Amino acid sequence: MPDTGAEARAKLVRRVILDTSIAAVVVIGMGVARGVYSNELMLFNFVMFLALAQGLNIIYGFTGYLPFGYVGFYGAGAYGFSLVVMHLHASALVGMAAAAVAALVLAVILLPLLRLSGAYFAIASMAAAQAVYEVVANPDLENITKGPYGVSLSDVFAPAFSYYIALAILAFTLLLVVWLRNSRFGMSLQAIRDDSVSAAMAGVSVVRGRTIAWLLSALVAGLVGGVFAWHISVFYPDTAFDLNISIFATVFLLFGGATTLCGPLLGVFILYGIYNVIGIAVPQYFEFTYGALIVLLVLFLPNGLVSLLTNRGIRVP
Amino acid sequence: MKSKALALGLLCAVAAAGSANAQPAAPAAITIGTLYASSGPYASISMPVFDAFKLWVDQTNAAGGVEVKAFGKKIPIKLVAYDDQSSTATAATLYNQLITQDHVDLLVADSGSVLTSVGVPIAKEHKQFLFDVSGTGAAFFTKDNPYIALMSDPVSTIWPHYISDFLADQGVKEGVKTVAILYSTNDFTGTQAAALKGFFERDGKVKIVYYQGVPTTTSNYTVLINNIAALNPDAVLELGYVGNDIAFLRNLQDSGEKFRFVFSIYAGTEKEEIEKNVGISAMNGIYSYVPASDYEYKPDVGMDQKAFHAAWDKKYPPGSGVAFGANAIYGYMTGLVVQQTLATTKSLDQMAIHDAVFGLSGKLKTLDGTFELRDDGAQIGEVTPLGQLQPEGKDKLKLVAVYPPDLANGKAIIGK
Amino acid sequence: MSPEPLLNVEGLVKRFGGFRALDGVSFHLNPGEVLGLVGPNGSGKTTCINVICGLYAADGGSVTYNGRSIVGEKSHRLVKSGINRTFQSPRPFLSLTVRENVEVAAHYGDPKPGFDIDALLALLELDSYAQRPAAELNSAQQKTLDLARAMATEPRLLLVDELAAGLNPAELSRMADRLRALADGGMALLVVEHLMGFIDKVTDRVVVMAAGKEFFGGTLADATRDPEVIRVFLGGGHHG
Amino acid sequence: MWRRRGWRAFARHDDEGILDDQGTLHDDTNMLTGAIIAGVVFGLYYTLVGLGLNLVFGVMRIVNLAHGDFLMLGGIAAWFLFTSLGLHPLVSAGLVVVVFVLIGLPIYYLVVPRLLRSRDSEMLSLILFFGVSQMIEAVTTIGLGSTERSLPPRLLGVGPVILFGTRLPKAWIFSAIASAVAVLLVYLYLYRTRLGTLTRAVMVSRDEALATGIDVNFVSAVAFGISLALAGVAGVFAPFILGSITPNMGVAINITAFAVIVVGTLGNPLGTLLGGIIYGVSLMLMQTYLSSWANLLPNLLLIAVLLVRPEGIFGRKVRRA
Repeated sequence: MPDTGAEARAKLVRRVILDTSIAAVVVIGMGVARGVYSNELMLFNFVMFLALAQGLNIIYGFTGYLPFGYVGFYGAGAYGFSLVVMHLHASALVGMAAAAVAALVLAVILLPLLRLSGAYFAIASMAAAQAVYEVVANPDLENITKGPYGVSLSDVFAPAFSYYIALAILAFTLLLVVWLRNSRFGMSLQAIRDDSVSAAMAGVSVVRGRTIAWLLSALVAGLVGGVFAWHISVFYPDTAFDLNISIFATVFLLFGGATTLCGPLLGVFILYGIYNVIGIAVPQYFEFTYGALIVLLVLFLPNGLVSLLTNRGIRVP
Repeated sequence: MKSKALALGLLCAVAAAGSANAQPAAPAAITIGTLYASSGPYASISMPVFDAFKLWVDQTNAAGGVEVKAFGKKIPIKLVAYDDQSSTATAATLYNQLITQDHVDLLVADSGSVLTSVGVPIAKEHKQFLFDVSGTGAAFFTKDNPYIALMSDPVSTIWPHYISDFLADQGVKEGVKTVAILYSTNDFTGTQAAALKGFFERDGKVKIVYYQGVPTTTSNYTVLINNIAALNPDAVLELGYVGNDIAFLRNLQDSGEKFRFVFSIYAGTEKEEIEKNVGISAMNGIYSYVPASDYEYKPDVGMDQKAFHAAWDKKYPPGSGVAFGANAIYGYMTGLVVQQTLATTKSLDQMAIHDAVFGLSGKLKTLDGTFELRDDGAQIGEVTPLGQLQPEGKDKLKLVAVYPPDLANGKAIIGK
Repeated sequence: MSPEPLLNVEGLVKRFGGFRALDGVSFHLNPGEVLGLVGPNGSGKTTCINVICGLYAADGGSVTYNGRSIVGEKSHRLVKSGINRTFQSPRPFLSLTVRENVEVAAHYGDPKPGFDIDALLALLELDSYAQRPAAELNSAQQKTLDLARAMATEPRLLLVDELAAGLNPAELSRMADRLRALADGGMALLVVEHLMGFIDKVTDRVVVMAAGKEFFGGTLADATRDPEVIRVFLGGGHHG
Repeated sequence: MWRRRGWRAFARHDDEGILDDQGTLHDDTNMLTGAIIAGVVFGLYYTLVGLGLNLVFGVMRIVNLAHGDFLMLGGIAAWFLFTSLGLHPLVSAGLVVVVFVLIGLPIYYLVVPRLLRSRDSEMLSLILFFGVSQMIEAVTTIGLGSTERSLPPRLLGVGPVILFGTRLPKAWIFSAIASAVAVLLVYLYLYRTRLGTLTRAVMVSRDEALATGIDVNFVSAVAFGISLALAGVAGVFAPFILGSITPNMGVAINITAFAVIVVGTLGNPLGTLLGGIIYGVSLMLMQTYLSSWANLLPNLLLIAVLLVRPEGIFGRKVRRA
């Protein structure tokens, strides 16, 4: 029986409630965890990667573009925050706004990259992130960015407050994904990803859709980068533009399964959990295991953990 | 996953509570937490420090533990060490882990400024004193943070002053008029280059004709050397990491260009490593810092350089992967500071530890020279004389200290 | 002939490098009319559709729709103004369900308010698959879904690119009936097709193309008697 | 124009009149020609670095993100053969070719056919080979530690070779010659052998090659093996060109190699030659006139070429429709 009208709407409402509850459980859980478990930075890193994996989900899961240089927005956010705080002595919240702006400006500059397909886009975005890093870390710009000598923001250091702001960013990101999963706009993005020509023939503005997804995705990374700068307060450009951040977020996303809400969450909790628990115990074999895991994943489960269920026709939130 | 982590946390909390109760009656062990990087770009400076620190721990425990004044007895050391794999994000978490989960009594940073940087605010936040092995970043040392002290490298801004002093003194006498400075654009070498530039400009005796930064990943210097040669400077200072110095010295030899005075940081500080990679002939006559691994200070505490080198070779036979050098000295020397701190501190309270560490300032003499702190925690004691690699016998080079005169054990030979 | 055709194509040119895929083709189409576009492989039929629907930019000539020039307009805008098409090999959104495929088009393609997606699916006999992923459909069903996607935008001009290929006779006949019914409802259809039986059943008039130009216009019956048409079809295979 | 920028970094000394104008001009001309000549020779080495990567991309439409790690392994092999058996690197280079081709075949069959069956193999290849790269780096680090390793410079001759008035290391000349030979051999393979002809057929269209009964997998496996061998040979020369090798050098090599082949023409192995030389010359010019910004160059070149002329020199569509 196909469902119609009211029935479809009721089903949609049920989905949104379920998705939102999952998001709420994660955010509240990470909030409570801070009171129970005292390695705040580990929890903070979890929050960061949860948000980054979902931010990447917005662009990769919904439009099929995989930016290897996603960390570029994160770094732009971190430096957007730092510049405003260092030079204008602005408050941390103003810094967060600057982080968002910095990431969005970079995203607009890089819009032409969306003309590239697949691997070309991935590599070009990585080159772009590296280029931004080379500029920020250049000693010629020492008066502006502090060049390679690193940033110190002890004036605004507030680990507890910034932790909760990170949680708020995570909540915002999760809600974005819930919205995309249950809205016509999200549906249109998936249509673009499946076949952009066909999507145009459904009346979808392909350029507009991709642009919005790209900006949202960059915004998330920029905010996360900003709150990272705030939380950690002393860092070098190498830290803010560490390519491993892109790679981790990508692997978490793919491991769990893109386009879903649960996939990236599972990816972060499982893989980053393993990284923190086992990675500490036997580090020398960890990098090898990680590499092997990635290879096996691509070969045998290219659509992530959730595809174990979705392949059986079960809908995963 | 999370529950596992939680369980782990609880376990640690219980353990910590136990040790806290036992404290008046002396803990079973002194826990020292540290990080190291077994892989990635910082592995080559981190592993020698870590291995040397382990050597000190093993030696101390073999002797029944470390003397702790607060309890008036020897207590064994328990070393908790995690691998951050050169990732700052991981290092940040692990510093936190050491402080909040393992409740270490003493916290020792990883090597180098980048991996130390994330630990500085965390240690300050948790009021845990940080034994900073070789993180020289100027941003770490502020008057409002008593929870840090730099063990070995003097801060980058004062380190290189013997180079400019030497050139302005003996150099000028022998006709050195111009200098070229080529540096890698990172915190460590960038600040040294900037400091040198300031010294030369202040003294006004030697003119800088070339002052350029190159990315730290630069691995070929042929064209840069050609360009410098075209300006015909008397002295060339190349400030880079190990990889940069290897490439520079190889390319310099290949190019056939000769300069009267050539300086490189690691030709001396990691002499064995550089020798393996560039060969003796490319290093002959090169100037460098004379690290404690090549200079015999008379220690009041711990082994002298010869004994330590022998102990190192015994524990880590040559060819096992990690070479002896200045970083090994830094690691061992950090152990000695810890040892003296525990021997003098009133309690394991972190401010008491701060007082004890600063109490050693100017008094502690080890194989690394005199340990002396500025009041913000920066190291100013360790003197690094200027040295020159000079032939010793047929196929060996010796790093001869040539400046300042009171530390010199040889004479500088400036090329023609 | 109506005074104002819905679509008027004049001297349309499209080049790929040095190759002129369209070399000045002209024809017109009225509301409620079905025009067949026939010709050997490579004669420029699909290129013609691609240019009209905004996928390719024309290099010369004009395309007038509903009295205004639409050259250079973006595809999704043209869709909203009432032009749509089907694809030679269907291109559904494979990860969406059948109903979602149509829903996207019905939401973004500006049909009249109250457009009934489920009625459309029922009409095209796709209703029992509504909640299945489009990837599970067979190729005939995917073609039907392609048509459904186009119809969900309520087009006034529908460009149909080889819809019949690969359908069995029963499906073929149902498809022909559907297209006729659309034309009877006032829609203008441009049908590119190789199966002459299908063309015969569906179209009012045909334009025969070869080497990027039209050279015959009229009924299919007249075309099959035209010696020039026969020569092109029998001897012109090498154009493709 | 370039002259002014060249002096920007130490303009203050120029103002003080340390260098007279005559001398400066003369030096600048030397610097320019020196940079260009060194750039061409250095670029030839980077041709060798990128050649294999491009061959794999051309034949399989996948990006081997572990290419730089195989290069590192070639360098490690040469180091090991020299330190344990005293083998000369030029002898090692021959051994490395044979061994790496043989290693390439099983790796191909284990990984690539399955990868190519997936929906988006080009993209997934990036991630898969990143995993391979991590595994190689980990194994090397565990086995050998992370310190720099190198071969004595004297093996390829010490002292400069003077080429058009520019002093270049002897090792550069050797590796440039090796690179030229490699390009020639790849050309002969592709255009003068039966397997090479089949390889070109697969490059044009894998599906059609499959339909005509070509053993596409075997052809590709051989291409994969050759690609690893080329990386390995480049690795043997790496200690002489890059100073030393470390287990974690792969990533940086990959980015540069990718820039080289994109600039050259993706999927056209012989276009790599052009890419290598453009890269080499522009890098040396950057080092001469804007040295601290030199690393910006491969990244900007890559982005610029992809956006402005994505088809490279000989053309292949890479944009979305």
